[in-house]
Amino acid sequence: MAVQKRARITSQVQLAPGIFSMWLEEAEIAKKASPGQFLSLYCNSEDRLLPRPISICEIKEDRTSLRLVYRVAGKGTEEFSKLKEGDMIQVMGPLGNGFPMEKKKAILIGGGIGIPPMLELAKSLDCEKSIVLGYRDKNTFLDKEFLPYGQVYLSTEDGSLGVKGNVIDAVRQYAVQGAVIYACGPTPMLRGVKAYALEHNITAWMSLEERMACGIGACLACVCKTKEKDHHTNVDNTRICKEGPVFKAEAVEL
Amino acid sequence: MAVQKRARITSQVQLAPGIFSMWLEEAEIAKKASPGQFLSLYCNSEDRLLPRPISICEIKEDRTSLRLVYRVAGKGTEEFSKLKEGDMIQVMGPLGNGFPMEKKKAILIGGGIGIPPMLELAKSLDCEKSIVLGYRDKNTFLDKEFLPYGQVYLSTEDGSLGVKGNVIDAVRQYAVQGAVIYACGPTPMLRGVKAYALEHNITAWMSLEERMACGIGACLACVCKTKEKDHHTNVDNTRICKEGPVFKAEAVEL
Amino acid sequence: MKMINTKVTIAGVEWDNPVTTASGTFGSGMEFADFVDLNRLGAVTTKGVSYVPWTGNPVPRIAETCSGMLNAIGLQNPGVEVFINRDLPFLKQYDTRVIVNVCGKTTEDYLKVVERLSDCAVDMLEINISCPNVKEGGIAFGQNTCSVEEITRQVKRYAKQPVIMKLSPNVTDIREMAKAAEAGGADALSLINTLTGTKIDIYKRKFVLANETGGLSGPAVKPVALRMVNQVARTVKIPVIGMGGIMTGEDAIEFLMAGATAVAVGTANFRNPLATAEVIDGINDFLAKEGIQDVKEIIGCVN
Amino acid sequence: MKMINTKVTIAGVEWDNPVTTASGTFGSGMEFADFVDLNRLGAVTTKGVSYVPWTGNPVPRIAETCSGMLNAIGLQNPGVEVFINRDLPFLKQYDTRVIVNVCGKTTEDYLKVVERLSDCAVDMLEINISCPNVKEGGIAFGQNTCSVEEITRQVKRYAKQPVIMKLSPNVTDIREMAKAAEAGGADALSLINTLTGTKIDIYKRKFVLANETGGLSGPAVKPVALRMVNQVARTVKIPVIGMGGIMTGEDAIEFLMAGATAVAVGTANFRNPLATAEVIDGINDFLAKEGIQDVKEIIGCVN
Ligand SMILES: Cc1cc2nc3c(=O)[nH]c(=O)nc-3n(C[C@H](O)[C@H](O)[C@H](O)COP(=O)(O)OP(=O)(O)OC[C@H]3O[C@@H](n4cnc5c(N)ncnc54)[C@H](O)[C@@H]3O)c2cc1C
Ligand SMILES: Cc1cc2nc3c(=O)[nH]c(=O)nc-3n(C[C@H](O)[C@H](O)[C@H](O)COP(=O)(O)OP(=O)(O)OC[C@H]3O[C@@H](n4cnc5c(N)ncnc54)[C@H](O)[C@@H]3O)c2cc1C
Ligand SMILES: Cc1cc2nc3c(=O)[nH]c(=O)nc-3n(C[C@H](O)[C@H](O)[C@H](O)COP(=O)(O)O)c2cc1C
Ligand SMILES: Cc1cc2nc3c(=O)[nH]c(=O)nc-3n(C[C@H](O)[C@H](O)[C@H](O)COP(=O)(O)O)c2cc1C
Ligand code: FES
Ligand code: FES
Repeated sequence: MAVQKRARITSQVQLAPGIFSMWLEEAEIAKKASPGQFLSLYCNSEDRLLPRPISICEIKEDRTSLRLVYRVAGKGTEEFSKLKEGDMIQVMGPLGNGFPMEKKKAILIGGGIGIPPMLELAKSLDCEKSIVLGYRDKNTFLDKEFLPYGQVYLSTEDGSLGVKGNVIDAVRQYAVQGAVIYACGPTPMLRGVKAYALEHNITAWMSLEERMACGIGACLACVCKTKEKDHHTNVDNTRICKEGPVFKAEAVEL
Repeated sequence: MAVQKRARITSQVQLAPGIFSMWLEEAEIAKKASPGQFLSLYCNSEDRLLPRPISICEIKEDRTSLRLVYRVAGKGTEEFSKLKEGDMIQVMGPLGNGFPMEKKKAILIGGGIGIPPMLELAKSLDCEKSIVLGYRDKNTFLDKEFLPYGQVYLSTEDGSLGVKGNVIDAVRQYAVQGAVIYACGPTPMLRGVKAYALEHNITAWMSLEERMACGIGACLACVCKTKEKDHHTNVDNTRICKEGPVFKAEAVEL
Repeated sequence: MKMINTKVTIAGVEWDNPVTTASGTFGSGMEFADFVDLNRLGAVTTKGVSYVPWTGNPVPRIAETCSGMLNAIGLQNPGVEVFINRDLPFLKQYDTRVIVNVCGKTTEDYLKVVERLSDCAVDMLEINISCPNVKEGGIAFGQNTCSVEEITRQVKRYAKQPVIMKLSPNVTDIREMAKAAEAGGADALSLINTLTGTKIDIYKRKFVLANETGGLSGPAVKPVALRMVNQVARTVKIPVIGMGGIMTGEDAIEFLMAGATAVAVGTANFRNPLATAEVIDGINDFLAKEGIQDVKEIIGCVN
Repeated sequence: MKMINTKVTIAGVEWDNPVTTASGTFGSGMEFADFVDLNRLGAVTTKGVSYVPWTGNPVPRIAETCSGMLNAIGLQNPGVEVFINRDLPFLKQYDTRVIVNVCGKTTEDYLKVVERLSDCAVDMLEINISCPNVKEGGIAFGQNTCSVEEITRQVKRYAKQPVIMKLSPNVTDIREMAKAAEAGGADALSLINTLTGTKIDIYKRKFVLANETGGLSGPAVKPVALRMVNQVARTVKIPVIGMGGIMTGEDAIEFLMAGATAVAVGTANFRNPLATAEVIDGINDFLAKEGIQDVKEIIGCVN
């Protein structure tokens, strides 16, 4: 069950241009959290009403703190990036379903700001892992932190590091093998992952994004189209914040 | 000519419950400022659009800084009270006309949050001065700072200090004498001052308040009724932010 | 200190306190029950319910604006049967009034839902004739006095529960709509629904919402909502439920003073899932501080 | 890099850039000239000018709201003679277009001002048929298609300058008002004027404004303004001047993309006396960053 709390920021550092890493001290949420879940972050500015959904990047081993890694995309994330150690922030979580933990040889695929949730997943998955990370250019972040957990492959759009192209180009070029895929990243990337998984007949779990208002399944702002009728909505779409953000590739339309 | 600036707060202290004193470092405004003028203070919160007019309480002798003393009356002043030494605040000023400096035996009358502008006036007026300060109760502020500049008389509504009653009660009881009155305070007090001045046939200058939008005479939000047709508005009201806030008692209706 | 009486009666239905939820911002209460004790609410007003399931609009369905938000959910809902079988039993576990918000594309749609609900354990019906986000989502009904009066009359013929007509603010004179609903037999009125607005993504050079326009809600609209509630409360004899930008107990008090007998908390739920409870607490605090024994004393006191 | 062309032409009058001031928020420019170089503005639109001096409403005349403000100035102004003898000569010192906003209580009032200005060095007239703050301040004209068309026709008969009709947002369908003004011969339209709203002081139990209601402006209303500007720009052939909550260059770009040929900066002037200049800079920055050579390329590009 999610809770709303005022959490203390215990660190805030910049990882790459526009990319920040923030640790929040909030034991109640940390205790319940699992990889692939997210938090709603609220702005201090009273004129910005809606929560910002941010994935959990790491859960401290003692379950007292959570790490978030985020890109400054607009006014809300800009506000967050200016908060300092010791400042407080309103958060709600943990939200969403998180990744299912299959015990199969896994390929973890993260693209851009979809990379952060893969880190806690990489730490938690108890199986052989290959990790494929896609960036725009050589301004990478978090990639070194994945090294303890599996073989790491990189792609960059401009070819400055790893394979030139996208994550699927890297998967193909390095012939990365696995029986299950976990992916998070921009929609075009997820489309590529879905096609690749279908082609190779392997399960793919992917984490989706949509604009949210309530974050808890009440407002129906954040739906994505589904192949079959959803049990809750009784129509062919489903709530990303509640039934997701992680879905089996074939269950959703991208 | 007024300017708009981002000023540094060099100190912020609480003088009494809900009453704060703030020093701003802003030489350009300080150089031009005179007693009875005011500043427009802008909120950092983007959802609070309008400036808060606050009187100049003191101008540092070297003309680099200004002091404001204000009461927490709502959300804007509450926001100001939370700013700390080193924080920045958007200000515009100096605004308004300020008190005329007559060289006559003067009575300075301040009521409640109308007291602060009297301090710089007391320092600047080169004549014999009696100073009458009215408070609600024994939670006084600034009163000791007036001592170097003249005889100070107090009134409190609950009688806990000085004369029980209002400033006019104090003036009468102590038979305070003068050839000109300068006053700032709530409207009922100013009505009393105006009546007293008429009765004794002495000039009274009083500083008025009204809600402001532009603070510079353009929007006509802040008018007060005048006895005669105003040269600018061409009707029988006048702009407090521009022609005021200080008016001759008989020129305005309260 | 005496107990403060916060009970209000709307169209013969007594609420424990004057606070309900604004339709569409609280689902059927299920998700918010983790945060707020639903027993504390005067009433729960559900998301709009239609006869058959509705898929709603494409995404993006929402956009943030200064002190507000735009939504174009498009009245997605699972249909009245699922509502009756799943959501209503859930709500009946709680000691609160249940108000079902009803939507339709045609008069018949509305009437079928109203008829289907007539023998259900529902305390009141709120008829949404003001949703700007679906082509036939009711706003056509809500912007014309003749059709407001006519649909009210029809609904009243089928309804066994008291009928609240929910008015659109996108009109020249809200009083005319209020009078038409009263003439049609409405037991109460609720307002405001959202103001139609839009937002543009200047880098993509297109509308942010897939639906192009959406309904504006939140503190940004409060001054307009308060004005309309006041106008309507001065015009009709039936009670008014006021909403639009209520975030705090103080905001709610403004609506009560303007003449609303009750209020609804909407967009605030997204900013703070505890908003409804905090509004109730805030009303109580205000009444206590001001020494007011009965909330009814302040209703319409500015008039 | 090529020079960016920001010139726009409205009803045959060329502006250096698409930015003017919203009537009533900039006086006649005099007070703001200390902060902004008036030569930089595409045009200056003056406070409403009536035939005889108007005293306006009692105070308080304004109130702050979330991301907005209410005003009920009541069109106080010194009358057209003082305007012509004092304000106009001041404005003519600058190389900017002068738009005079005209108000009246009766059709004759409007016509007398228009006629008096017909031989003055005024570039355009903006006819305020939408002020909600004085009983006869025009809104009665602005909420009815027949009277919009009729007053436009009358004004056009007397006006020597191009006529901009300023529309009220307090209507059910702004397109009908726009079409009526176009049919009456308007050369351009401007919108939105303020949305009627109110605010209550719950401790004093009375309205904050002496006038009870006022006009809502500022970022709070931007989504509504943008929607209406877009609707009108899609409906009529004459150019539209968009306003309502513009604080930054990005906001202005949204209005241009929605279909406005020019924009006005209003409430923003109170938050920041340099707002007009910063909006102009912001538009230039956006065009440069996006590699757009001519501002006209983006006008209406979302449609
Ligand atoms: C489940 C989920 C997990 C996410 N995890 C991360 C993460 O770990 N790191 C990260 O950097 N970003 C993440 N995002 C994206 C992040 O939510 C947006 O970048 C952020 O909300 C932008 O807010 P803003 O105020 O800076 O931008 P603005 O554009 O000013 O925001 C305006 C509104 O749009 C919403 N919005 C804008 N972009 C998005 C988006 N891409 N997704 C959802 N809402 C959006 C905002 O929440 C806000 O309500 C995630 C999104 C979802 C749905
Ligand atoms: C010329 C002048 C000088 C002043 N000098 C001082 C001073 O030295 N110290 C001090 O404590 N106060 C002073 N005031 C009053 C001060 O401006 C208000 O207390 C303050 O604006 C309240 O802002 P708020 O956000 O806390 O209150 P809110 O009620 O939240 O403010 C809402 C809006 O109303 C306006 N407002 C509310 N009360 C007043 C008021 N009394 N006068 C003008 N506008 C008001 C605010 O500026 C704001 O726009 C002065 C007022 C004027 C006109
Ligand atoms: C996401 C969302 C969904 C809504 N859905 C409905 C609805 O289904 N039926 C309805 O009558 N009103 C609906 N509304 C309007 C609200 O009930 C309310 O009238 C409006 O939002 C103003 O109140 P607020 O400012 O407190 O949100 C919805 C509003 C929002 C924000
Ligand atoms: C204080 C004030 C005074 C105004 N006076 C006038 C006026 O005299 N004539 C007019 O047509 N509009 C008047 N308006 C409306 C503005 O010109 C503009 O249409 C409205 O404020 C929306 O723009 P904004 O949100 O940028 O302020 C006034 C607005 C304000 C805030
Ligand atoms: S954000 Fe409200 S249902 Fe998902
Ligand atoms: S505040 Fe605008 S004229 Fe005084």
